[in-house]
Amino acid sequence: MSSEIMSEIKRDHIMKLLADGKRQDGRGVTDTRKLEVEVNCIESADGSARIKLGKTEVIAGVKIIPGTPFGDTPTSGVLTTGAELIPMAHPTFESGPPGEDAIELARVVDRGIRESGMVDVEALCITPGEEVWMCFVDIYALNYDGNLFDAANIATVCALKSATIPGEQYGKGENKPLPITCLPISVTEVKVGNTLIVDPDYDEEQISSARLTVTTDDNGNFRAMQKGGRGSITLDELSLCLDRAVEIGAEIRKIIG
Amino acid sequence: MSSEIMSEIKRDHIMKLLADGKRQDGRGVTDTRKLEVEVNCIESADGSARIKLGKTEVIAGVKIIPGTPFGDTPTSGVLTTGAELIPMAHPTFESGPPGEDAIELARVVDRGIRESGMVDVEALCITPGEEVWMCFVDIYALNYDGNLFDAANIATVCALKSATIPGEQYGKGENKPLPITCLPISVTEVKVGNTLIVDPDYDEEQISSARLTVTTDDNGNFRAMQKGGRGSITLDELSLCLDRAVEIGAEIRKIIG
Amino acid sequence: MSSEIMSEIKRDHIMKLLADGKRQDGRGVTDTRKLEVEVNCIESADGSARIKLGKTEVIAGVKIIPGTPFGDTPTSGVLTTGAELIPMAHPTFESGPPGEDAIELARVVDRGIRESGMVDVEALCITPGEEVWMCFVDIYALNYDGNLFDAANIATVCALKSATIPGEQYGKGENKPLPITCLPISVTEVKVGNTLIVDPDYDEEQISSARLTVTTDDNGNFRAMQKGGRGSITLDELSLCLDRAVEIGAEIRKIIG
Amino acid sequence: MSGHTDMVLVDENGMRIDGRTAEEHRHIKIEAGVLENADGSAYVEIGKNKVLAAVYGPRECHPRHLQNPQKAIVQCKYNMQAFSVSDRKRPGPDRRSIEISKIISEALEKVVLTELYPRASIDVYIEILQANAGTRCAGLTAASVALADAGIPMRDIVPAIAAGKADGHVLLDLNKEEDNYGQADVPIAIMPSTDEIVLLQMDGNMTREEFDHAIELAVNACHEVHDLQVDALKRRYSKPAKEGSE
Amino acid sequence: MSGHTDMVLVDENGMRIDGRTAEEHRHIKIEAGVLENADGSAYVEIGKNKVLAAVYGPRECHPRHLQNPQKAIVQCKYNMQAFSVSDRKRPGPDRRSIEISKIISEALEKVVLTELYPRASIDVYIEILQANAGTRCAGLTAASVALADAGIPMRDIVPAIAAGKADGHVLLDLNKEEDNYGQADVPIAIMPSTDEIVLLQMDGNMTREEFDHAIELAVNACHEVHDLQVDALKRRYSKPAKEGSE
Amino acid sequence: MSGHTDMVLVDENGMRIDGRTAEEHRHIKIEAGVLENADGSAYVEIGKNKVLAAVYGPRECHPRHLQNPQKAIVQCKYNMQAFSVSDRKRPGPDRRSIEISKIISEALEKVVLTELYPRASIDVYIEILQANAGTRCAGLTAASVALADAGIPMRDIVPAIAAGKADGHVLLDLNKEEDNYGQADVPIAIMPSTDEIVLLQMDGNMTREEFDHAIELAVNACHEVHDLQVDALKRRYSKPAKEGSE
Repeated sequence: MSSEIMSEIKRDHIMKLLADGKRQDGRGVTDTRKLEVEVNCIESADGSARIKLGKTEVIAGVKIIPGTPFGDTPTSGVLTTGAELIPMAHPTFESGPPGEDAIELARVVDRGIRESGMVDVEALCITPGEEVWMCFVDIYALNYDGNLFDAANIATVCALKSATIPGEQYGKGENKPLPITCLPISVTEVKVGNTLIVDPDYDEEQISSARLTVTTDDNGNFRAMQKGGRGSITLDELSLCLDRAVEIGAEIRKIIG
Repeated sequence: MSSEIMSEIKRDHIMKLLADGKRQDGRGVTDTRKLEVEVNCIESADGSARIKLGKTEVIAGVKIIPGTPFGDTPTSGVLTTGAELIPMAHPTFESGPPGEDAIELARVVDRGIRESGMVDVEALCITPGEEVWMCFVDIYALNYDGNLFDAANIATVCALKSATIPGEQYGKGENKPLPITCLPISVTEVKVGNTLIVDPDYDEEQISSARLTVTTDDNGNFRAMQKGGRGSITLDELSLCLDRAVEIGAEIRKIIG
Repeated sequence: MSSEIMSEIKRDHIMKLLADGKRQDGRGVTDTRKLEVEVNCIESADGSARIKLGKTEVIAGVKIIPGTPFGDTPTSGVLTTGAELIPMAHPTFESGPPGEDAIELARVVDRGIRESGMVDVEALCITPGEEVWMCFVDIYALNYDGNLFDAANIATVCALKSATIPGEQYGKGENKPLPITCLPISVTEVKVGNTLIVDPDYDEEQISSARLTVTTDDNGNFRAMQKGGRGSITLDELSLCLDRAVEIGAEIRKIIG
Repeated sequence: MSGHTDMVLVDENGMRIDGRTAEEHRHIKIEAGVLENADGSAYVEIGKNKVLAAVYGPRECHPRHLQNPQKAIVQCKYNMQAFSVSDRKRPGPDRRSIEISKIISEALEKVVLTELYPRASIDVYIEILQANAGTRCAGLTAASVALADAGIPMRDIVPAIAAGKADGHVLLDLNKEEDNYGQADVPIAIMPSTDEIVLLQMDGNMTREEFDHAIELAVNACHEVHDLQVDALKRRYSKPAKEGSE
Repeated sequence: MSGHTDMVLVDENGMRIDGRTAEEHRHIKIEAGVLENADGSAYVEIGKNKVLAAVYGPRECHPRHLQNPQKAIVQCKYNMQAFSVSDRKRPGPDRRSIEISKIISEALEKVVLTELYPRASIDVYIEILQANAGTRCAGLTAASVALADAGIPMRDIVPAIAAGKADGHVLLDLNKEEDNYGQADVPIAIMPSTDEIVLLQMDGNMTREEFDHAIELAVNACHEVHDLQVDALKRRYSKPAKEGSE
Repeated sequence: MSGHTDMVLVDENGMRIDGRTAEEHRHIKIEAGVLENADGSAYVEIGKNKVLAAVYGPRECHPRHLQNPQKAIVQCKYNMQAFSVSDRKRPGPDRRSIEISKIISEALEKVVLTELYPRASIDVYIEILQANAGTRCAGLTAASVALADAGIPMRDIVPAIAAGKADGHVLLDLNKEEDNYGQADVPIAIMPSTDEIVLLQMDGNMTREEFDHAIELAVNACHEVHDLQVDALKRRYSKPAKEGSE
């Protein structure tokens, strides 16, 4: 059977279920998948987390290294986030430098972390104007079954939360925890037909028209958003997404907090 | 009608006209197209010019930034010229790093500027051996209808001529005009059949066999030349090109001077 | 005749000869091809050698330049080896950055040089922690007829052996010979059928299953090895290769010593 | 969004440093049909932003493996020219411009009737000549006009504008200083006939009330931008055809 | 291999700094079938090394010009994750990983029955999550298990381990300190049914006797690794099938 | 061309620092058929320049989209080896070598009877082993001989040489010092049967009289170079055929 017919059948099946508010794996439209988090699994990293969100699996590692601050922020540490969609994670992922999907993923995660001020970058200053701690987050998709945005966000937040500034390794004082001020959590929904569903799996993403990722902080304030996909969302749908992002974000924050 | 037949017909048409010393747009063989120059159109640049030569349209911008001199020229500023044939300008131009055509274009323009000493690079020294002004010229083709060499040369000369050294922005003294010593002007001709025509348009370039760009300074001395194309030019043709380059160069210099 | 049939015929021919212990060009299985070495053929290099091993031809050049030592070896000079399989050398070689074959070649040659301590890198220190001599070896295949590993090794060893530290050029003391402690020589064999043959030519390499390169020092100790190819070698075959590598390595060392 | 600043960006009378009120956008100038070779083109100024957009297509899709047998794809390339920003930008795409190209492509694909041109590509090139906060919105606004100028059938002409927050106030269409020293930025693009959102990003710090207010400002302003887009196209079609297209 | 050190790596009782004897390998843990999407996968720990391997295929070979009309090709990509080493590794392939990918591909091609799948590619991805000397052997060990987990017919399951020399002693399975301050390293992989060598590298300084001893240690240890590989596969097949493959 | 120097490059007797008169070229050595695998090859020395050229083709044209259904294309790659210059040159093409490759390709395409080989590519590789001012001329001179050695039909064998200006004098064939501290350089290549110019560049500062004189010197010298090219080919054909071509 051709893959096109297959996907047509799958689409019909998912749409029919959604008409009754149900999903392939038995979840309701606002249910997230089971989350498993393993922190500090990588000793060579200064912080790390490997997480599973359903069958989607992501690892994030943090390396913290002394470096030179940017000229316009002489007392601020530097935060950098990269993501790779390695071919291990899905048959459609290819080797090579990050493509637009990986770049968008990294930038959306980065914005949530950065704009929420999760890491107190001012506390990363070693010598003003000369030396600061540079914090590199590297995210790898290990298995892709939808919603890499939230999986990568959670892995990154957990890795940073568990990270240690390796002062002793570099003769820059004693080791101490990376200073964390809050936990920015993203909640991603996609639109299938006219239904918005939370934490989509691969099949749901494939047949969706639009995607919205909303990142909130501990106060339920909005810190980052990104609409994706070739569809549109109405103002009412946007409002619904915002409500859910606050609520579900708070639940996830409790799990990993 | 296939594009090959089209181009065959176009070729015949142009050749027939040239036999009578005429061109598609009514010009004679030594006539340049209408030149329109808008200088300092880009406030974010330290100097800029957007020019039209017939339907060929080019923008050049200058950025002047403090930097480190080369070891062998410790008291000289640095001049760098890049060109991009962006896909906006013509259906055959492709995205990506500059190809051989863009590189040749940038290098020929650069040679004219550099060899004529148009910019007094010694006057760009801030602290000998330590800091000098670096002058970046970036050229973008916006619409390509032949003779990018002269269009890019004129845009660059006009942009440099209008440029200001942004001393205040960098706390390096007051703003002052970029020191200009002369106006190097290139004149490009192509050979169609056995006729040399000045300032070719796209169709004329397409059917030409050889191209010669000759850059002169205010004294009518030669500063740069570049023969291109898969044809040859005779010594007599070369001589004719040199005569015309001096004469037409002086006219253009008057227009932009 | 298709190239596949050609190669089938060639394979049969070579195999038949080998059954009698003979090779296409009349050599025995342990015979190396004629070696011609021209040292210091490139005046712009600080050391150079162009060598022929049968019809395989390789040029290696050394440039020695003051630079900064690595942080973990503040008193050691730096040694870097690169190889290019330029399209001049064989119809199947392509332009572009080094591919996996060129990278493996460079790294195997590099390991032999580096691990044998051929170049006394401690003697390349100019100012501890600040400045050392950096020694760049660049290898180009000029004509490829098999066994680039040994050809590149010999060219590199000869180029280094003939090299001069250009102290005067950089105002860092007088010129002196690059300090050499030993001559690491690699011997490469391939397995055709069940026969191991030394110094394979192109045809022999094409039909071989496995390759083994063994690099020895002046004492007959092992300094580097690399098994390549999609075949296997038995422990007995390994033992035979090691014996031959010591013996043949010593002969080559005498020729170039 | 640095968020931490003592800079006064809105005075006691609610006036912004460039003299605008909170709900005012910068001066906008739109011109259609400004380049000879492109099938469609547009020039847009919003405040000090200067943007060119050009459209080629529908034409054969390269690379081939991106072809969709059911419909055309929209491929947008957003590019900042080297001199468009205060520090020289190194030529070539960076991560930011790749992301912006992607979300603008997606926004445009919603409105173009791509199903009319199976296997084809509609190529949109956005060049930022001068940047001063808001280039992605200016670029998308220009691209929509260029698509219309190219005669490509669309459900709607898409306007885009940002709202944001600076000095504690929700403001329309942030300028460079407000963007640099403000607390939030929300670029948005809509289909004016339905107010459906086709592009939305947000970064910074906003309460729900602030965000709702920002969206309201931006959606209203999008309708104004849309009027200017339509005006530009009307002016374009009342001009004589460009010489090259006779 | 620096070779020059005063560091005591083996004490007077022949004990190594991590408490092993000369002929002992580090703790090894092997698990098969650890990833959902891959056709086969494995996770391997050897001491502090942590390695994932995934197999996709046989599938269509890209790029096309690498297709072999007679048989499948094995394409391995070995990759160190950025945080797997003490200094951050810049993402993307470097010369070392390109070389390792090549020799692992060649080793695996010897054992896979490639002739069963003309024109196909069998793609093997090795990700080093944490590195501590010995990653290429750990990676090849994991890849072999992943290939078996993918149900790809093989002549043998390939184990790999290194022997080496440090502090003047021939040692099995060097750890990071022994690798950094030792005198030789010899990674090796064999087909256990015949002891034929499919991967062999060496660097450092060894006499013939030392080298022969190292090979002996490594070949013996390969058989132990092989037993652990087989165990892992048995455990895998006694587990219920993974959900995705129902 | 720095142009500003107190260096004496021509003495009161008109003698240059390497002992030549203004109208003399450096010692030239040309050898044809120097590489085994290439279809044609040549080695050229001009003073301290050492250059190899190899030709492969006519053969299938890669990449395909460059194929011309009417004729062959000539694709030249000019490359400076890392050790050919006083500072080590980083491997890989830079902007200068891309430009030189382009203009040499164009010059050669004029003389090769490309119409005999539709769709084919004639690939010319120029490797600069040692550089000392004048490599592009030496490279083109070598490439022409290599093309003839490959038996590729040509209208003419192209010689190339530069004239220039240093210390105020018009000089033939500038050496490194004259090039570095001189006032102009004019590389040129001609078809000797007609004196038509197929390659011409100029940079520096020259009056019309100086330029005309330079061209005269260079055209005359081109004929001398051409004689040496023909000599080399004659010697080549009087040698026994290379073993590989039996």
